[in-house]
Amino acid sequence: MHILFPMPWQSIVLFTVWLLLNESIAPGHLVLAAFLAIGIPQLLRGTQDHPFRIQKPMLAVMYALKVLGDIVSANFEVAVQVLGPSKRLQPGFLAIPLDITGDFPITLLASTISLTPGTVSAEVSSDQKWLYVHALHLVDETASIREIKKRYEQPLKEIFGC
Amino acid sequence: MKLFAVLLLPLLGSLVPLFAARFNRTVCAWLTAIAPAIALGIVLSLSPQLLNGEVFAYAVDWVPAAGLELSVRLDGLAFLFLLLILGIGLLIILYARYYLSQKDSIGRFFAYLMLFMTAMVGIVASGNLLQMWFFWELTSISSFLLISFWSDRTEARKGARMALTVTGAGGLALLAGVILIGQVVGSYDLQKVLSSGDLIRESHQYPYILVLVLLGAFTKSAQFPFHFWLPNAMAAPTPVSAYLHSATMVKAGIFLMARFYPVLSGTDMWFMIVSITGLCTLLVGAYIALFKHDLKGLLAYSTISHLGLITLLLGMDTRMAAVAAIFHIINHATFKASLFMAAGIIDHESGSRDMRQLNGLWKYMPYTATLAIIAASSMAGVPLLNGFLSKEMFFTETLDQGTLGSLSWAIPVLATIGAAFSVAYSLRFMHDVFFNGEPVNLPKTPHEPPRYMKLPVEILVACCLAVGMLPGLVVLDLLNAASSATLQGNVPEYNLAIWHGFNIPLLMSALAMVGGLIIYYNRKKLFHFQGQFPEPDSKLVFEAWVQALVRAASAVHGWIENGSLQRYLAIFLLMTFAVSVVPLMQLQETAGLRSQLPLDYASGTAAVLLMLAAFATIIWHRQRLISLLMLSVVGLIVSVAFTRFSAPDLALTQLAVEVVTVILLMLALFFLPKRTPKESAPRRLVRDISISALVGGIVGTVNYALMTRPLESISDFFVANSKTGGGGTNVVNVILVDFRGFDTFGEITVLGIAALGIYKLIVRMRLYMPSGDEFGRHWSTDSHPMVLSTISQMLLPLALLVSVYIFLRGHNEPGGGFIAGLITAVAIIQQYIANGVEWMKERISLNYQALIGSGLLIAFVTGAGSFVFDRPFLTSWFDYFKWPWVGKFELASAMMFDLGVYLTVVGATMMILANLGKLTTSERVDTRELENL
Amino acid sequence: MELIYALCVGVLTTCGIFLTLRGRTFPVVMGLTMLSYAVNLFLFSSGRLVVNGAAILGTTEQYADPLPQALVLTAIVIGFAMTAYAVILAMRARADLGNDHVDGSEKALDMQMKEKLK
Amino acid sequence: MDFFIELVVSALLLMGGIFVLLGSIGLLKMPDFYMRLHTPTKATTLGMGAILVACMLLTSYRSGGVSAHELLITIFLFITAPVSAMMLAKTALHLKVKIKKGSRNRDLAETAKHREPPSHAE
Amino acid sequence: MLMICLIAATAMVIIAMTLNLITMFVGPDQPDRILALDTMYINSIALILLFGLIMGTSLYFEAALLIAMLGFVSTAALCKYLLRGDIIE
Amino acid sequence: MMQHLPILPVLIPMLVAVLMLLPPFSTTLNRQRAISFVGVIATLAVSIQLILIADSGIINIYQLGNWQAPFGIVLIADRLSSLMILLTMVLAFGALLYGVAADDRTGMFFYPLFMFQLMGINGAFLTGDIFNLFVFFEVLLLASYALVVHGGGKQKTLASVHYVTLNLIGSALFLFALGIMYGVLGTLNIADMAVKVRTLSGADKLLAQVGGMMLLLVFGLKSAMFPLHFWLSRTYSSVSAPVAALFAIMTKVGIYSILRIFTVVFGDHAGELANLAGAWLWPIAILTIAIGAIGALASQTLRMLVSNLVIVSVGTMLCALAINTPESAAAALYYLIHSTLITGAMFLLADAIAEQRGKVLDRFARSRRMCQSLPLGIAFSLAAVSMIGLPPFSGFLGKVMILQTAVEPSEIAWAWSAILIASLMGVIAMSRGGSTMFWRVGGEPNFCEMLPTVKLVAVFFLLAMSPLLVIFGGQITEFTTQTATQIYQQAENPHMLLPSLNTKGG
Ligand code: NA
Ligand code: NA
Repeated sequence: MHILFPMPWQSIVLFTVWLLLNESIAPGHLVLAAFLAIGIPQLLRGTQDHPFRIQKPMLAVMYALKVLGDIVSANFEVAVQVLGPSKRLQPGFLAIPLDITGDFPITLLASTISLTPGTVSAEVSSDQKWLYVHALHLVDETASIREIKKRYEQPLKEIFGC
Repeated sequence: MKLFAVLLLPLLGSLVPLFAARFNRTVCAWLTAIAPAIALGIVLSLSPQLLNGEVFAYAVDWVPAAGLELSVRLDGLAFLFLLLILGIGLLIILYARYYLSQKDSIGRFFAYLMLFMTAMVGIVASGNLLQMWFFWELTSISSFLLISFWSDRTEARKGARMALTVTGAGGLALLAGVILIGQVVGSYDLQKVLSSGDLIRESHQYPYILVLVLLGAFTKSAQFPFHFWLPNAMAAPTPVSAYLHSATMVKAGIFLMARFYPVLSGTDMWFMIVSITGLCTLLVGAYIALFKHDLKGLLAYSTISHLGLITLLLGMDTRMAAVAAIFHIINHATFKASLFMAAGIIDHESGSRDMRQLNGLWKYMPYTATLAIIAASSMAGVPLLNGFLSKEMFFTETLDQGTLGSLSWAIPVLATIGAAFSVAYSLRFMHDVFFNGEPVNLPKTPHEPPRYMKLPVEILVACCLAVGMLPGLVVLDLLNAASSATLQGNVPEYNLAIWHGFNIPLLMSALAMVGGLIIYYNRKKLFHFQGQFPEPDSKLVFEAWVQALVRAASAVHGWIENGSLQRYLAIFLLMTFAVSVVPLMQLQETAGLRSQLPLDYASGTAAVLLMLAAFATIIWHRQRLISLLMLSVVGLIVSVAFTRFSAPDLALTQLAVEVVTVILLMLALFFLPKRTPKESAPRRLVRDISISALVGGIVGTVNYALMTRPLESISDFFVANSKTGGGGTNVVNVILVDFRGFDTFGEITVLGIAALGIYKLIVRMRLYMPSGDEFGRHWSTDSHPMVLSTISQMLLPLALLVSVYIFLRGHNEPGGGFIAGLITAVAIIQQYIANGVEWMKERISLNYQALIGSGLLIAFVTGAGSFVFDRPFLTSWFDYFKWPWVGKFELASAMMFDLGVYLTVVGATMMILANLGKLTTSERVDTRELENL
Repeated sequence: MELIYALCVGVLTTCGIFLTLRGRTFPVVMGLTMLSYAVNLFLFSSGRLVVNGAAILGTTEQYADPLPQALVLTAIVIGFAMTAYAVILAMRARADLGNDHVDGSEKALDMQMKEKLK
Repeated sequence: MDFFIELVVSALLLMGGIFVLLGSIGLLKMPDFYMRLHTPTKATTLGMGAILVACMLLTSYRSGGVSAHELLITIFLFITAPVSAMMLAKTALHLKVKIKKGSRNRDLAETAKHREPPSHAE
Repeated sequence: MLMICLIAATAMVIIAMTLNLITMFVGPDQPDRILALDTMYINSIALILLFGLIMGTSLYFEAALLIAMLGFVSTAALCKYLLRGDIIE
Repeated sequence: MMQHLPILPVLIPMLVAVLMLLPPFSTTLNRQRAISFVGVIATLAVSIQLILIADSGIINIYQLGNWQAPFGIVLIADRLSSLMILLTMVLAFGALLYGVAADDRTGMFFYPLFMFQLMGINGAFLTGDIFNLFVFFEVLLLASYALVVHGGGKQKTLASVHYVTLNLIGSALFLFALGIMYGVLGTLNIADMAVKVRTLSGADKLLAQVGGMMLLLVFGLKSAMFPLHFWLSRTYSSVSAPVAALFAIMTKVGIYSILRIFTVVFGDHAGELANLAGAWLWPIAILTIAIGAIGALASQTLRMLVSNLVIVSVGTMLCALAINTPESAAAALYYLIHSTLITGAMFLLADAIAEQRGKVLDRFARSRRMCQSLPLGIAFSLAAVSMIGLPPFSGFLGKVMILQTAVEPSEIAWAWSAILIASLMGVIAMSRGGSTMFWRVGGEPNFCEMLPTVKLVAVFFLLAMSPLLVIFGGQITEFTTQTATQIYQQAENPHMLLPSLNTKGG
């Protein structure tokens, strides 16, 4: 099994994406999808330096939905900020101490932060202990950090078990 | 065949010495002499008929398209010249064997000499004008080799070049004349041409023909003002001078005039040009000859003078004058060749040719002196020698003509003056060399030459005497035959007696003798008088002219080709504008009748954005990165435009190519200066903008005119046959892999070649890497940001999946091997960017060269597979298969072909980019100072 | 639509040519790239402009002329190969000649400009 | 056409258009780079999402089947947009682009540039 | 209504692209321009999709997908260029 | 296999080149040498076969992919293209022979690029499709770009920058022209174009005229006609010898294309566009000769001199094309054969001479004596005499025939004076240069490195063609005459090249 699917998640994604691309679940495509889902990871064996394991898949789905919701709601906020006078904005940098480890979870956290309103990840410290974030309107620094850690870092930590 | 032998024997003879050179010089000379001797024998064996006025002619086709034949035609005139060429040639071989020193390569000399002989024989024995010209030019070339025989001497090289240039130029004029004659007559056959005299004289090309042919003749025969090359050709070994510059080559011009006499003469133009040129040459040559201290120089100018005399005779309007000319040709050849040889002996035995050093040689070499004095007397026109006879005829004819109308009296007068000078320089040759005190500082003590070195001189002097005393017996038949061949008709009545009684010509002779004596007696005063004039060295003058020509050429060339690419491009573009603007100006209505698409605001805005971005690219072109960004916008909008106008495949390809190009440009920009210096002056900018706008305007106008006109094209065929014949519904793809698969085949080859070429460029590239950006900032230390690396690795399988998707659907929907290949390549590049070269090397080791090779090979094999079925290359094949459960699917050879395309694209793109990337894995060197901004 | 399309082609040609007339290799390469956009658009339009008529059988009634599209595809690929070669050649010229002037030396600098710089 | 679907699609399209536009307006209007970075990363991405969903709905409706491949673009954008943003931010930090006056913790920009932990952490 | 909304959305997208180009012109810094270019890439995806919707075809989907992929690569490369000079090292 | 003959001159070099990119050939030079020779000799054999077939009057039309012309791409093996292929292969054999001696080691991919170059050249000669002609132009151009820098060095790089840039603009122009031609005529097959051009009038005619003139410039750039010749002398005089020799055929690709397109498509029968190029070709031809002659006089090195004489020869051929009769075309073809082979030989010879003259190379300056001055001197005199067009070698014959075909007084006045004066300039320049190199020598060489025999063999192999061209002048001019006649017949009746076959064999 491990030889056939060195990275199971990848194979699943590839299988799904192939069917999505072709918008078809015809038998021919299923065969082809399966073939590619096995073949491509085999071909690219060793090119994935950041393996991850999803400990809690359901939580991951929940997390994705939550982020999606945040993106939508937050964007209206941004809309107001963009349209309104920018002088009132109080931008600033944040340094968020990281509890999660691993390249992939950190990347995911940084991406989430960037997509959700008011914050954009800027840099990860070389020891991967700090995430630098730029906030569009920074009112309470510690509150913001706490909010981010609680809302996004915590679930991720659980999902990946890191 | 006998006739061809005359021509071929000397040619064969030119090969003999190359092999005979290994033997001693005598054997070499003898072996060399065999061929011309046989040729002479053949000619002599034909002499009864030839003297009888018969003509031998034989021709075979050589290059009919050019009118060139291999032909031999012998008549009296040719006979006379063949005797001179072969006879004197044999004597020269004998003479040269003794003249040349041990260190001279006698084999090479004889080879050149025989080559020259071949050429001369070819000229006189030719029955085809083109063939005659062929050999005419060959004499120029072989004489170039002969004159420059002592090639380490500057004067030999320069003299040879001058001779080649002047006679070569004349030869080219002759060619033009010959072709004109050919066009008028409709043939190059000599016989036909000779019988078309009236046709030629009456054609309106006659003046051109005449001038061109005479240019050839005059340059070859050293007629004034082209005479200057001959004295300088005296740098040649004396046998060459004796042969070429007295007896044969310079006579080729005379021969030419004689040959064309029936065709070209008889008009006022002929008489005026030929006689005046001859007269001038006669006088100038005779006058200058007197002042030459160099023996060969004296002889050279005397030759010029005598050639002038012959020319003058040919230019006079009596037929008898032509006979006199022929006669003088014979006489001059004999006495002048012997004089040259005598001069050579003197030079050879005394080490000098300077008459100021040479005095009183009579004591040292009385025998040679006797021979020389007889020959020189002949040259002076002393009675009982052959020179006297032809000179008398000459004087007679000068009195008999009316060439210059009421000024015709001038000719005899000037002829007498010329003759007087002739007597004077002949006297000088005799007196100044053999008497006139004792030798001065001669390098060697002179003595008589070897026995056989004198023999040729003896034979020639004997001829002088024989002709001079027994003309009727010795030369009459020959002269008659040659004259009748020249005149192409009856020879006028004449008498070759030694004594014609007391008459005016005799008086003229006497006057010339007396005048000559007086002139020579007063030579000191004359030398002093002449000494006041600077004597221009024609070699220097000529060289200066050539230098000036070269300088002028260099200047013009440097001005036009100044090495500036910008100028070349500008000229190219202006040329494009010029050729296009002419028809466009006639175009009445730019817009055609085809209904146009309505403009929607989105497309309009996009177009405006496109133009703005284009302008921004050039406005910011000095800040290269910004310019590059603007270019990306242009590319993006172009891709969008392709989707707008129903070309999804194009959009995909354009996008992929654009990104790869931008990446490539960035890779390059790292090593190049980041900014372009400001170096175009406003005027240059205006110029460039104008050129660009002109060409852009043309392109835009044509484009508009085209798009608004209806089109009937062959495309319906493709739409109709795409599915049934090509097995695909994406017509564009079917065209690419099937209908016009051969284009694609070439296209991927281009890509492969580009990759090889680029690799070739990169391998030897030595570039310094900047350690910081354009503002001197050091680079970031984070070479491969973690987030980018993580995401890129994650996206790699997806990208590959997408490229498989694009690949497989290409035949029926937008996509195909090329786009799939680019997507794969971009995905790999992304890994290079995000993870680095080292990382890639450890994980994916692809031999890109082999990838290109196998891609091309697959395409090749797919195409050639149809050979098996006896179909042309790239004939496609497809069929539908049913697989239980999975369903129906199509297999097509086109997919195989597309796979070849895919592999080639991946291989080529990666070979370019990855290798360029690898350039920088070596150590970073701080070279900020190299970045001069 | 045709008019503004032609205008774009003309402008791209103009800008591309202007850049190729510069004295440094990089702008020249940029100009060639830009010119190839113009060329591709031009060649493409020789089959006339058609909206919503992609030459995929069965997707529409009036097909755009597929032949020029195929030609442009070939031209794009060849243009890419050429551009790539030109880019690398520009680098090689910089490496070999020490500067990035198209004539290999800055002495070919515009005369007027030289005077100005003095 | 089903009015409801038309309504939803229209609404999504308008929303998408507006957000796309907002993203670009913000990009032009914001006073410093870091603030400009926010709008395209979020607004444009969301706008794109909305348009893609509209696209999906409309195509599915028109073809009578399920058209889901637009989802791929959406996912792709959601994955790449934040990474692009982060790379840009990193670049801006490296180039020390101007930060709006009055921004808080401006010193963090310097620390972030060197990828060091913040000074108060030691 | 659908058509109006499509056209309106198209108009907004094209205006957004115009603004992106303006941003590219005014900068002021290189990252601004790259950001604007990146946004323009994304906006052009919207444009192509909307064209497809208006014309009722999904033939241009791949083009949109490709822009999404390539836009990212291009932006990453540009950033890398500014950060490190050498984009493939 | 016989019916596939026309495509083999393209496929064989390509296959050989591709195999050399793959193991086992990619690993050693010796294997590459061997397979290259096999390839060239095989293609030479094919080309001989082709010309034998063509000589029987058969026009072999090869429909690629079995698609009927004008829809598919066709290759046309008629007399003209067969002749050009044979010429190319003879030249290639000589160049390859010379290259084997040393030049293959001075850079990468010499043999693959050499073979790709042959593929491109042969393809350009064979194709009967104008866009396919573009593709093969690009194949041969890219291969030539890569070959120009073979061996490395500043001069090559600089020459390359100019050569590549000008040709890139040329390629762009070619595409503009193709766009116009397709936009007006709706076809790409050359014969079909000829059919359609006849019916044009009004605006279509004017647009086609623009396209046609652009094509003339494109071909003119390849053939180095004035004022598009600027790339030539610097490029030819800096590239390595076998490459320069092979390049001798490159200008002829342009001449060939002008002959083909401007006879068949825009020739006497092109309706309102008849003799499109005529008015321009005259001044261009004369100026080309003039600038070449001036350049020849100004040349300071042998290779520069030869390059400029190449320009003169281009002008001479353009003169013949401007005269535009079957006779003049025949003369031009003969001249083309001569010029190609002798130019090739001369570039090889120049390299051999340069090799023996120390650091003076091929400059016209005093130097030490050449070690092998005898064979080199013989070769040089032969080549020089032939090149400047004096008897007894082939140069004169071509020139004479071209002069003969000028009949109109104005033609005679211009063409003759230009050609003859240029010949004289050639004589002056060549005699100056030659006598300096061979005779203005100081001292014996202090060391003697003999040329590899194979180099001399290569030089003499190509040089031997010149006397052979004269000796067999009758047969060869007969062939060129028939070739020209055939081309003019094609112009009269383009349907000769458009067989009507089934659309698809299956
Ligand atoms: Na004396
Ligand atoms: Na790199």
